[in-house]
Amino acid sequence: MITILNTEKVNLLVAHEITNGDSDLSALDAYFMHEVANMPRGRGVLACIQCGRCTSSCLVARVVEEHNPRKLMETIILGLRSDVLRGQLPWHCLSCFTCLDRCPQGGDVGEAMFAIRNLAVREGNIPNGIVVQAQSLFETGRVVTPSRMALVNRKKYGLGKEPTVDVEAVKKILRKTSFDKLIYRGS
Amino acid sequence: MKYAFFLGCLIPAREPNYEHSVRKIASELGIELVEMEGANCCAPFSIQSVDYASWLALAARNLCIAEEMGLDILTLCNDCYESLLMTNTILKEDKETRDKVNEVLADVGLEFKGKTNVKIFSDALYEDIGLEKVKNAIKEPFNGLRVAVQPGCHLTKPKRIHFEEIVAAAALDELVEATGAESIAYERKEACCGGPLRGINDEVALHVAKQKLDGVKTAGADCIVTVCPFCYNELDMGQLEIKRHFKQEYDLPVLHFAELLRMAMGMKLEDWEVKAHRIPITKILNIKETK
Amino acid sequence: MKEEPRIGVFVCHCGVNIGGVVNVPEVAEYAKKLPYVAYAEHDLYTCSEAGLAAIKKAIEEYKLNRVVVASCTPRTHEPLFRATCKEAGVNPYLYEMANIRDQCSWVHMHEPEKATIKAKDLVRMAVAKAALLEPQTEPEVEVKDASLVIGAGVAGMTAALSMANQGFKVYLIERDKEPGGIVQRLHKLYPTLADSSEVVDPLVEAVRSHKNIELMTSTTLKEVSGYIGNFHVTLTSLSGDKEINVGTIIVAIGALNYRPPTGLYQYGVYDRVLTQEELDGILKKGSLEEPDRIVMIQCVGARKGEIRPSELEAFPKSDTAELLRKILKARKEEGWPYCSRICCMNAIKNAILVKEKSPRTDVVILFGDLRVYKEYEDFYRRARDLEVRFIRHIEEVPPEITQTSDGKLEVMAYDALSGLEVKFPADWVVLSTPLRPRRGEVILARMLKIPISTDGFLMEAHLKLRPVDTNVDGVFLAGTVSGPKDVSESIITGEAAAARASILMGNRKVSTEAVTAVVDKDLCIGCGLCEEICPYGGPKIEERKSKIREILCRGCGSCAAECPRRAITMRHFGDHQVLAQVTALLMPESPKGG
Amino acid sequence: MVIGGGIAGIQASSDLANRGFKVYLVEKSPSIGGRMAQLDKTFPTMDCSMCILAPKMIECARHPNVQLLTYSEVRGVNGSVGNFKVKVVRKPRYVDETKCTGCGICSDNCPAEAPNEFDENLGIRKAIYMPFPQAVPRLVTVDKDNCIECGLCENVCPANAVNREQQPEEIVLDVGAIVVATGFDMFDPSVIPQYGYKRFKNVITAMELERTLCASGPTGGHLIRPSDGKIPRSIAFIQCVGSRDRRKWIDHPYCSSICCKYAVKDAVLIKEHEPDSRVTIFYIDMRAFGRGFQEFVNRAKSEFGILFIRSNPGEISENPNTNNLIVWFEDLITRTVHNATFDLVVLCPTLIPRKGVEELAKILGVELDNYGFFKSVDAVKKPLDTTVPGIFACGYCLGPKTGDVPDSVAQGSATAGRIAEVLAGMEVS
Repeated sequence: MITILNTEKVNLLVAHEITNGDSDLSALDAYFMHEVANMPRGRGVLACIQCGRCTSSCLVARVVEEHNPRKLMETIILGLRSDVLRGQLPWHCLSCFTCLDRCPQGGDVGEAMFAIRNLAVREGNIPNGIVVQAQSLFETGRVVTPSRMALVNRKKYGLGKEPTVDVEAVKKILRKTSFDKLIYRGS
Repeated sequence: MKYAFFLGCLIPAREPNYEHSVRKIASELGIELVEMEGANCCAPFSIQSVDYASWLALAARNLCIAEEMGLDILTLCNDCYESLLMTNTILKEDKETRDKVNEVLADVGLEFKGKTNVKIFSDALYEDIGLEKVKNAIKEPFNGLRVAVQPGCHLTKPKRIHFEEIVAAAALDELVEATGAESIAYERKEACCGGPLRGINDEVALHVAKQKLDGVKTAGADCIVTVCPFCYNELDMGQLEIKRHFKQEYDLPVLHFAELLRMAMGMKLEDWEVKAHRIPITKILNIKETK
Repeated sequence: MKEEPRIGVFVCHCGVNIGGVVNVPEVAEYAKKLPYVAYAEHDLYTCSEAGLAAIKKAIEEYKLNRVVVASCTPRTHEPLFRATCKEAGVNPYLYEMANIRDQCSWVHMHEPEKATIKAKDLVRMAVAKAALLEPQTEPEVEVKDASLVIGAGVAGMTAALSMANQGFKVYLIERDKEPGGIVQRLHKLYPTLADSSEVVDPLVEAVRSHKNIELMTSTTLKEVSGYIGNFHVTLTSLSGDKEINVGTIIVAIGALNYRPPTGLYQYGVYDRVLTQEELDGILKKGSLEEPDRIVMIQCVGARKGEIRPSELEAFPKSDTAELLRKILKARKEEGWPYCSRICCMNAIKNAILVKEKSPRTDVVILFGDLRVYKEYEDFYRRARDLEVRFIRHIEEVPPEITQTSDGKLEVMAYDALSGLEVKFPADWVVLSTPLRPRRGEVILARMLKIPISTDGFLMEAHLKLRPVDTNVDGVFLAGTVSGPKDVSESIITGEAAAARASILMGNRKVSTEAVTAVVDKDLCIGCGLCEEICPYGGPKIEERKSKIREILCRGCGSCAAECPRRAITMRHFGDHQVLAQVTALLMPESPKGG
Repeated sequence: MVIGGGIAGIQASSDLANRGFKVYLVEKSPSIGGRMAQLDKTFPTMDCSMCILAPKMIECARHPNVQLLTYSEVRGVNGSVGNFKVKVVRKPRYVDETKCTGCGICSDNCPAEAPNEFDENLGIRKAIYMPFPQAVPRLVTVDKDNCIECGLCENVCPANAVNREQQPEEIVLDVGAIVVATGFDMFDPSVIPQYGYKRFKNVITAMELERTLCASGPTGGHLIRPSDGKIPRSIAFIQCVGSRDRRKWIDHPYCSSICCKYAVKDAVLIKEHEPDSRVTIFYIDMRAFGRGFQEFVNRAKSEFGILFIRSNPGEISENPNTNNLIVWFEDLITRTVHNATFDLVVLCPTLIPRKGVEELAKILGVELDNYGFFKSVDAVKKPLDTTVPGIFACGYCLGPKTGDVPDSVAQGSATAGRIAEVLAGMEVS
């Protein structure tokens, strides 16, 4: 619980917090907003009126201080491209769509997160957990593969035959969309 | 009713008990589940995060398989549901994207035509089978059981946002109440379980799950019921981890909705199914026994 | 033969507004014992229809010839109670009011007993005065069915047309060579993005061709005398003076764009620092190429500084031109204190125009609060969809503008939300400046006796309920002369002012103030002090005696106070009447209160 | 004919009547006065709203050219400008208007109670009632939905005015022009579940607060909170509840343009009532445009110490033991998520088109705009003309074009002017 500061103090806080922080200002990219907005699912960034309702609602923001969807949108508008794409910022989101549900502008913040992630992945910024799932998908057609034990049990419990997957078709599709290039870059 | 049955990845790998209950209910209610030969992963949000075009193409492939079968898709998982539903909608509405995706699909000899619909288990029961028929099938109602329903984000929100409907959560509530149990109100009912961050940031995932469990516990629920295998996993197994991590114990049994319905329809869980739950559900079974 | 006063006292509870603090029944009981009081009662709401009916009934039943209401303020309620007296056959000036709400229950909220005592005091005073009241008549004057509209901008032209269409003669004067006002110079109008000419041209054409409108351009006001219904106006132009008589006057001289002083945001230093108005001109000419970036800064010279009371208090006494110069100079340095209401939309409009013409231009709007009220929210969204960048900066730290070696500008500002210092190289910097009062306004205000509000614009009669009326009967305000407004809002006030003026002209007659000054010719020495002091031009020395022109007299009492011979008294506020009140206050036991 | 007896309608009626036109002022509810009658004080001058409105109501009603048709509704319109035939239904009051004196003895004796709409349902009224003490006309009305038909009112009425057999009466009026001034409704914040309105007792709307602060309101002007009747020590205002909202199931994308102003006013009022209380306003953009308002906001900050926090809170939860409210918000200045506890939370809901406005538009044959308000034929040039010649609109029924009371008054006068202009033109031709 916080105690509310009086106005003077809050204003002072602003005055003192004028810093350059760790951000690399020479890298300010005016066209970053344009870049994100023109990605699929990225239009939401233009809707933002910086009201802060998304962050106020975000469960992760209450736990992880640096996760702040509103600020992420702001950073994009400002053009801090490398801050957004190189760091952890896009990867805390749960995709729970609470922000999307609550954003008064119907601004797809949660949706825009996918656009930002897609861009980050192109920059080689991709968490291991996702690489594992993606590689599994490419190789087996599934993000989670059943263990041998599970398949044995399946028979035991009378669940019918094991589900099939056409791995070749999956690979064909993913090669065509260059998915493999994105996920095997690091290794 | 007849559906193209989309199992997804997680259920066959980890939660055969869920599938088992669904199959039992389906045969009891006269629902025919047809396997989707060769179907791949739905391409959940983790894949969506990597690349948009790959997501749409993979999901569309599954839709095409159902189209060729001439059936609507029945999914059991919120993530599969969200991915397939969104893809189906985008491709039906947006010709430009559809053409691009079809270009990719042409390589595997498929074309998206927009002739199938995507349903999740609870919606199928509510919309296609009907609440009345479900109610009539109840033989051993769970009278007095206080249930915290966890609808799961990907069941309710995309639907609400993109289709102006807020029925999905309500439908699940009504179905739960049809079993005689009471669907109670609790804080952050609409909130996320934390599951999506599994493998990316486990600690945050646990924090989120904890917020959810706090709400459920405060409201005094007997158990949690969900349709989503991810929510199930996070809330069930998550309790053990929270116990380790935060030294906090909730002891809240988590049930698949299909299990709850199946028991209410008078079909007992088998031993291996009871044991599949990390938080023992014997409490719930006892309530049932004593009735 | 003067009849014996029979006073009725009506004490109001005003729900709990008064009754919650003051012991109203006790006050009413007390009133019954006062001299000449024939009847007293208390009501929940004396101003309600039932309360008024009760007054009428009591007047009839108890043959009352004086009425005292102890309730709220005469400012809002006196006309109502006077009308009630009149309907019951009592002269409306045989009515007196005691304000036991503002002066008792509101200010002494926590001291109910003392508030009750004070209420009794006030009622006693009112009764004492009421006993000495005399009937008065309100002189009726004829209203000429012609109107003068000053300023042929959008608001003025709208007002002129409305009245002319109703059959009234309208003199429409404009100091510029052409009608059209400030709007004419604009490029496009928000939110329709229609050409300003689409609005202005049809109006200009209509006022030029209307048989009831006499349009006089390059014409200014030289002198105004007279009063509601009969203003005598001298107009002046290059071709000489012209005198006209009108019944009403509508002031629609508009406002001007604030021009920053040289050096503020490097305005006037670098020629690529512009105001929105100047950008408008460039857009109109179509001479804006495809710049890389335009940075707009909001609230330049708005929501800044404050107008010191001394600036305004000095106004009536000092030399107008000199004072005005001072105010405008101070404001030019400090900026104006109010929000100018239209600049946000104006900036967005120009941003959209730039983006539609040159999508690759990066348009940045630095703002503190974005006041896109009403449905203009859609307009804001449209700009965002065009990828205009809205960046909230810390207003307290004004952006700094420098010129780089390659001749480009650079804007350095602090982002309010991240606290980051951000730099924008820019081809153009555009300053959004507020509308400010015109210089001519002060002269007009003096000529017409309209007060100036603390924001520098002309003041309406009541901020809430009489937005286009002024304190001077027969004079109305339209458009931005009473504060910043956009085009549609100006049109509405133009229509409204015309409607209010038409009521007077349509009715042909209007009754005026009965409370006027009276000169005792025997005492008057014709010193002329009254003529000098009167703000309304009422007294005039004729044949070495002061003569009050009643129709001009507003009953303010300045002359009566100043008269060295005490030759002037006020009707309804005679010395004996006021003294009776004072006596009643100081000597509660005095039997007849004077 | 003027439809709607709020401040805009009253102004239009008075001006038209003074201009010499016969005016029928049709009001749906039992009394004229509209929304302004419900307010406590008006911003930024802090004039008592009813005190300045009441004389205008009475002046309008007493005007010989004005015929009040309260508790009446327009059911049909034929004809065109200069020559409309309007069918008006006078709903039965079950009280003889010519006999009732408004003494209130019937209400005192009536055993049936109902929520008081005028007090935003905070208090109760009787089934035979006068909506508020200064009501014009001063007549009681029987609310048949809540009446228990005991007949007591009939017995006690000294004027013999109660007539329980009264039937709806249909009249047809010939008018030259029509003014629509039907005003607005308040958005129901329970549509936004995370703010907990109607779930948590101490979450109220601004209109409810307005009635609470009003000396003649249900609490006698004492600021108390609903859960326990205690004086709240910390109060939060939340702006933009339902406004600037493009979500499909809410869809009020416009800014109501008055909420910032009234919230600041209410905050100052609370400080005047309870100087020790902490008042916080959560806002997105402080839209203090309009005359004297920026100055007023500055005073609210410096003189009254009201805290302005730039943030739109995400959710409110309740402490079940104390009924205190926990507001989750991101302080956009410190850029961190906080929760703060308040005794009372006041939601400032957007203003939306009146219920039934579509039906009225259909009757009149006029178009509505995207938001469901009456549409101007030209937003810039002819803001008060609807899409049908001879039918005008003023006040908030035109949507957020109206900023506040003075805008409504100016629009009321302006429509009167437009009508005089249009009808005069017709005489000439």
